[in-house]
Amino acid sequence: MDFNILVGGAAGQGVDTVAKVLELTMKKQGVEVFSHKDYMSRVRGGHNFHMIRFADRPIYSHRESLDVILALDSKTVEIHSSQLSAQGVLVSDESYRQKISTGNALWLPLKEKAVEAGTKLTEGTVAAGAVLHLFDFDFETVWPVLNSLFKSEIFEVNRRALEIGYALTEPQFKLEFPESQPRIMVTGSQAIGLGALAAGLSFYSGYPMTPSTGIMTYLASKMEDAGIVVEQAEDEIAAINMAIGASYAGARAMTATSGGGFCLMVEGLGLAAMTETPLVIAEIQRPGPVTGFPTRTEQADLSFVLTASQGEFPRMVTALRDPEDAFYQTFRAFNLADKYQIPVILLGDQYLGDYYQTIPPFDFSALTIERAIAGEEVWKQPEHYQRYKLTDDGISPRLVPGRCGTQVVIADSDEHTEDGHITEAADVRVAMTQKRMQRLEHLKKEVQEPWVIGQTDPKILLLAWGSTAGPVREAIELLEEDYSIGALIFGDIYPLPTKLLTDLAPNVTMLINVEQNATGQLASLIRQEALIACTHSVLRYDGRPMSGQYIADRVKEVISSDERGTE
Amino acid sequence: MDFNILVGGAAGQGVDTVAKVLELTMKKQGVEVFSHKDYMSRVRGGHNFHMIRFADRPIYSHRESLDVILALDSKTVEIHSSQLSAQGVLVSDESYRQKISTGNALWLPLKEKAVEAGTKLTEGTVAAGAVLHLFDFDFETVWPVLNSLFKSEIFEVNRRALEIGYALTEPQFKLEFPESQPRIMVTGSQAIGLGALAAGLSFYSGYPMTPSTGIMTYLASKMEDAGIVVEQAEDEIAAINMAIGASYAGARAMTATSGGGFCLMVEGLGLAAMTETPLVIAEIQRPGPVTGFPTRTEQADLSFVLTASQGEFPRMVTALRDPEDAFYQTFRAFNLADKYQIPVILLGDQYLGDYYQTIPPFDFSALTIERAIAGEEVWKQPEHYQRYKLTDDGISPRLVPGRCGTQVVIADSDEHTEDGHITEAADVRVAMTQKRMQRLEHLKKEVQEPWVIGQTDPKILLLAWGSTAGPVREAIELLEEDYSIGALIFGDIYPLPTKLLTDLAPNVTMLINVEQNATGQLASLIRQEALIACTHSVLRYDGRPMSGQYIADRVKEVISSDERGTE
Amino acid sequence: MKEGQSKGLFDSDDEIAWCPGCGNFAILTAIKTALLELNKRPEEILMVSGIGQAAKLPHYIRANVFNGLHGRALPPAVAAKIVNPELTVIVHSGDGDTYGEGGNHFIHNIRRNVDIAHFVHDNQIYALTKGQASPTTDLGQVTGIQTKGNLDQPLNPLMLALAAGASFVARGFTGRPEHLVNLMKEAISHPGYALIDILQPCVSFNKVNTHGWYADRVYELPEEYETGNLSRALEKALEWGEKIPVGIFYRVEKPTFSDRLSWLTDHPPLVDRVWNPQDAERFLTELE
Amino acid sequence: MKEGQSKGLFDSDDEIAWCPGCGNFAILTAIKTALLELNKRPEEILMVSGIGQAAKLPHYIRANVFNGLHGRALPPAVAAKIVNPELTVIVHSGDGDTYGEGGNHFIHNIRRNVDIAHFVHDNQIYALTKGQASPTTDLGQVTGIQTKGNLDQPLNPLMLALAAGASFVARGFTGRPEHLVNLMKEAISHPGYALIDILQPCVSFNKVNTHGWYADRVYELPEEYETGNLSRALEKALEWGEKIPVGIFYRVEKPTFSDRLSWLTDHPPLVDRVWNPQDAERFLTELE
Ligand SMILES: Cc1ncc(C[n+]2csc(CCOP(=O)(O)OP(=O)(O)O)c2C)c(N)n1
Ligand SMILES: Cc1ncc(C[n+]2csc(CCOP(=O)(O)OP(=O)(O)O)c2C)c(N)n1
Ligand code: SF4
Ligand code: SF4
Ligand SMILES: [Mg+2]
Ligand SMILES: [Mg+2]
Repeated sequence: MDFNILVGGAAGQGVDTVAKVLELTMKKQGVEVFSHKDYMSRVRGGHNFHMIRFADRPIYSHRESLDVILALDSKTVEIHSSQLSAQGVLVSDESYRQKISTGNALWLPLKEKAVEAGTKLTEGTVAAGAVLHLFDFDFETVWPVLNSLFKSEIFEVNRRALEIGYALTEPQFKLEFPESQPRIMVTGSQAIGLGALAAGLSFYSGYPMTPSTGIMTYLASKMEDAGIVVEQAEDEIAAINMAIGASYAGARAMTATSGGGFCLMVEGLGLAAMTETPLVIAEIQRPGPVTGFPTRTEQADLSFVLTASQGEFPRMVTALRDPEDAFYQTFRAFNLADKYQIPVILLGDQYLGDYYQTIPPFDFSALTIERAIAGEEVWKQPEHYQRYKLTDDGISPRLVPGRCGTQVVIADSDEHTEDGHITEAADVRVAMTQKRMQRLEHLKKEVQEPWVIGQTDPKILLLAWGSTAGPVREAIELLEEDYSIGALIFGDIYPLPTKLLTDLAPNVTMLINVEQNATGQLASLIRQEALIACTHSVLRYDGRPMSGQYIADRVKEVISSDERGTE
Repeated sequence: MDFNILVGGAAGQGVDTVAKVLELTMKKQGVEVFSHKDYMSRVRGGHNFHMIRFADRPIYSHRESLDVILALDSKTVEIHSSQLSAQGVLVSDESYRQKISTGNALWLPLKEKAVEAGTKLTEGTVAAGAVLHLFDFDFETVWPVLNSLFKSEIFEVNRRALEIGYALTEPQFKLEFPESQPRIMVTGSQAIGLGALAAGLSFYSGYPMTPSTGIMTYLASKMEDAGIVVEQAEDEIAAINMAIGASYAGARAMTATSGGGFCLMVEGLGLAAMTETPLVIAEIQRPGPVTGFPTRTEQADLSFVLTASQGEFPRMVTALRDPEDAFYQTFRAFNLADKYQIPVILLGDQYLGDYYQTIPPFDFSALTIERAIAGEEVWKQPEHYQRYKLTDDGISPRLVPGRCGTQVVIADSDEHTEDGHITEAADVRVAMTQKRMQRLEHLKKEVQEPWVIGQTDPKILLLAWGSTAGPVREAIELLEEDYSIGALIFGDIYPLPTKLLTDLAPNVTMLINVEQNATGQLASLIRQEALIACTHSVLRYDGRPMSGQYIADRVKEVISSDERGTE
Repeated sequence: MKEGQSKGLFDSDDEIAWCPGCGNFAILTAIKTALLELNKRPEEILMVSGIGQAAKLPHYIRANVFNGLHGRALPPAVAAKIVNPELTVIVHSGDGDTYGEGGNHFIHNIRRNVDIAHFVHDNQIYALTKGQASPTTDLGQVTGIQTKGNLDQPLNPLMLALAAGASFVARGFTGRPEHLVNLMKEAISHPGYALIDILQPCVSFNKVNTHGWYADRVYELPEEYETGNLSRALEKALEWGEKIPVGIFYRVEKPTFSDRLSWLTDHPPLVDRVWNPQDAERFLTELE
Repeated sequence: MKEGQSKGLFDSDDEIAWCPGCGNFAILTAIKTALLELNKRPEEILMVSGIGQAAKLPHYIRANVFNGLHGRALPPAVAAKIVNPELTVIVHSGDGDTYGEGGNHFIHNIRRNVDIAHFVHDNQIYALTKGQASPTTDLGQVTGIQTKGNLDQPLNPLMLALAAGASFVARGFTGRPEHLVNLMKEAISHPGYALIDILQPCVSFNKVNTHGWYADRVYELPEEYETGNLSRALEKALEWGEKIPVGIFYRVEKPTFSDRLSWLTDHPPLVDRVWNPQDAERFLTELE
């Protein structure tokens, strides 16, 4: 069982609510859900849609072919009906009636019935009822969902609307329910936020920027309960500098933004590095340059964040691969930032940030916070504390101001002496540079090798990173029967873990980087770090996420064009 | 003939003026001069010095070994006397008398004689007189220099001081005067400024930041004469956005900064690219991260500027190699920015920006301004003008608002249609991305191959970029007799010109990148772009520029360690 | 109207992406009317904006447009005006754009006093990003991020502009379109930087400061109100709450940026500057 | 003095890099005196600064120091205070640092009203970068970059702070050290953001606003001056030229940032927060 429903309409038509009703109902029934949202940078009008896929086994990506279309406007019919599978059903108000090329259309009196239910605003709920009945969903699971979504004043009218809608259709698809497993349904943004909360984040400063705002919204909703501060800064420069100040003062601190805001954080990134203040920054990518496509997805900021800020310093960059990964890696980022006193950048994107996926509940039991803040053994020493003490491993014991007896903690953005004062000495400069860079060597040992998907000794090796993990996994499933194929999916990406790569690459005939950008930024990094060149690329840069099917099709094209080429 | 004088003292002691007297006198006598300044980030006190080298043939770099030290304080004696050559002479006030390890000391009554001349403030001038006599410089050339440097009120007392100082010493070095050639004495900052003026710059906005401020100061001094606007912005964000607005409106515009300011310009860089507004940005590097060493030199922002800003777009990066190169490349940058409607980044550093060098006067005769702004043939068309028209070569005819009849010019930072309005269409996105990136292909043809120095088919090939050009040239001269050695010095660095590199690299046994940074950023770029790995590195990152001798010594070390390694 | 003027002269063919009922429509109509009444033509106008709902306005009017970065409308606007003073330069930006992200440019461009008009669509909210507090959002107002109410006391944009030395400071309201048109005409005609903070209801995200909320409070500064008195203007600007004055709070003539540079006023605009590389050769002399 | 207090308690062993005669020395002495008189100890103090001559001060006093980026002293300072309210947080920054590069943080941190003291060394010049105009440099003053005189009218920092809603606004002068010490003590003790703009002669780069120039003009606000009246304060703040008032222009009590967040005032400081990953497990429920 693997179904795919598209709910489409204009912004402000309640597409989100209808989608929520469907998603939550399915989740409650115990099926696996993957729900991806495609929306425009406007509040009303335009064309937005959700694709809600559900199955009796884990789902890793959206897919294009549709079993049901719920069209709240005629644009949805026009744009999407060609995606309908042969057995697919389009559900829409009769007023939008038109010819569709595949599948079956149910032109229903949705608007009329909505008025009948009590208000035309319930059109979406009527439609949701109609769709739920197509799948023969159990009413008993729908009520609690409705209850949680609608305020009591409007619950009744929506309940009525749903019932009326339900009556409009007959079951057409057969549901199979998997064995019920404990599941949460979560977006990447929520997972990052919860990972940070678990890690003991107590200070978050940020400035709204799509598609990163979800993280801040999530954290802000937990502000009082978790007893933390979530503060909207006047700009991104303030956001990162506040986070750094909070971290210096001893809090676990974080900021998040998208590429445009990250531009404004670049100097702050260097400040965290130079002052050796731990910091976690989530950069949730959207298509650029600059304003670009504010609500869409891309992976084109990798090269940027790798070398952002003047001068040279160690940083760690981890690409988040799915909500589950996002949770654990965000948690880990705080420990690593503290351990090495460095900035850690988490790279996400709109796709990862916004899609909902059912996954097993996060396991908190094995998580441990490691602050790596020095204790009395350091601050009870009679000598003045040296914030930047030169040590064998390049890591200076860190103290927190006001929490270390009569010692003081001196942090400085100039080149500095061990005790944190401005210096111009050449030898100190060399020692401090080496001390800073030495931590890159530690990080090289710390980084995790990429996920291996598909065959472990394949002839065709795909290389991907971040949120394409799921789609690539599905692509491999689709290709595996016909080809000797596998994939490496990088999470930790800088410093680049190269062991698996250098093991596998020499034996492959095709090395294909699969990236959501135009220039192949992972491939560039791999050339630079491992002197290995990809033979082919699958790139997408129109702001729409690649599905498993999309990748599989493109990989096939590449394979066949190559065979032709070598004939 | 090749002499090297160091003038050292505390900030505020007049070291600059003494150095100026010496530099200008030498230049007027027709010898070649290379004067490098080492100064601290403070206004008074500390330790600053100039190294003034002069010879009867062109000089490309400073050197460490000294023929004369003019010490205005005891610190200068302590720090530098070991650099004195065996025949060298140290000139200092008798109050600073101490043992020196090499050379000869002249402990003179400089302070006393200054008071005798009229005021103790003339101590430096007395000392300058003493030094000039050591070289038997002609008085007649010194007066006009003094005249140009001192306001009339203090000219007389300084003249007296100079005479008194002159009388304190006897000639010790033999000057040989080269055949007199027309020469200018210029810093990199001035050369950049003058190149921009020649190119028709009419709007400069910037924010003070060492070591880039020299460019702005130079341009500001020509403001009225050239009839241009030089405006100090409230911050670097404003500086770049103003320059972009001015360029959009039809002016040739520029901004300059150092790494920290460039951080704040990163988003603006993307804006120039996305709106296809020509822009020239000079990034004059200093050691980072962040505040780092404000007044010192480094080449550690290359990786940063290569990929700064989110998303993908073409940019051109040219490293300036010496003041002469700086002039011509700055001029060219404006033409290229206009031709391809892109941002062009000029990479300099404190060394290049601040040293004075005698060079042949710039040749203005062959320079032509190419604005590439479309004419009536475009704006007299009846259709609405499309700022981002899709064309075969990816270049849309550019018009200037208010100068194109009844047409209007619509520039946009979102993804846009051909007419400049916001779009969310996938196909437009793809077309616009390709259109933007297509210009990178043009640039690949436009870039100039690196300078070839030394042997053209060497066994040992040095790779360098930017301001180390001169020092590497001197190093090659020092090494050439003993080794089969040559160098490629990159000016245009992105897109990377790879022809010479890929021709030469396969035949060398040692490929050594010589860079003023800790991680070898050129080497990284070459790995990425040409899949060629350097075998060794010579890196310096203590904020002090490499001299020819320094490089030669380090290269020799590398060679011998390697032979040992392969034994 | 000039010859060739027509009611649709400033119409753009770009589709409007605002919500039905949004206050921005009134601003769009007002600016078109003001420009028509001032006998302007599209090619004489340069509309500059940042990012936000307000910042989309330039697309919806036929004119030269520079739609730049969030918070950064003013720097390109003033530079373009310096380069080509013949352009009528108008900035449209949101309260977040102007007073939040762009706050530094706001105070410093008041100092610069370049001859532009600046119309801030002040809906007291970040609308495009779906409803976070802006610098003018009321204290305590609850939003998706200010879950415990807005913690930072709101800015008073008029106070700030007056304090920074602006020579034209006004407030308008989308509910008084004719008044707004007049303000716009005055602002555009004012030599130097002219600010109108326009109260603009956002029907989607600001459920506190609605059209009705404003309409109940807004009153026009009386005829007798003297616009040349700074202390008076500061006092008036402090008035906010039960009663909200609209109109011109302050207007004086101050030298503009270009007035201070003789070679800008005496010469053709920089955009028309004639220059050959050889003209720069004279600067070699001092290096010889 | 507290037990363990001694005159040298706040002495740093870092070498001072200012010019002889610089006004900054008086500020350094004043702040040390103020802290001693307030019975503070070095480890209780956090000095935050940006970049500039002023911004070097934290190195010259024994205290916790965060010497960050040019223009960005305030954001880390307020955040550190929020995280650990037990720290006495003091920002030292230059006029360029504060009102130029950092202008946006200045106005918005006034809104935030975190309990810190902010001492601006206002020498009306960019000193560390060798003498360019700052936002407070006089109109027409000639510098290496303002070769035709400064074109932008100066900001009045006190006006700006008042307009932005500051609850403590003062001006000091290095030539009146005792008065300055008192101002500093008041500012440090004031709950919320407290600004002192300190007139600080730069002997190397500002040859206009010299010690003598200030000394001739400066007078202290009289005892009777009421500090709680905003209109009065605005009027006083406009006074600049022949006579320059120093003292506390305005002081009222407003809720601070932390006052508005109950869980900050009721709980131990964030720096002492006890938290296990498992404490976050409860947030899973809503995702189920
Ligand atoms: C550097 C940067 N940061 C953040 C954003 C996201 N952003 C776009 S519009 C906006 C706020 C708009 O608010 P306002 O200026 O009040 O305009 P409105 O939508 O209310 O008209 C923000 C935060 C951005 N585009 N760029
Ligand atoms: C991002 C950035 N831009 C510019 C600079 C250069 N810079 C350092 S200090 C300074 C001006 C300092 O002026 P002010 O704040 O008045 O301090 P003062 O030196 O006068 O005390 C500037 C422009 C910098 N360090 N960082
Ligand atoms: S969200 Fe608000 S400001 Fe934006 S278009 Fe809708 S009503 Fe207008
Ligand atoms: S330059 Fe001016 S501000 Fe800086 S230390 Fe010298 S006198 Fe003081
Ligand atoms: Mg708004
Ligand atoms: Mg200053």
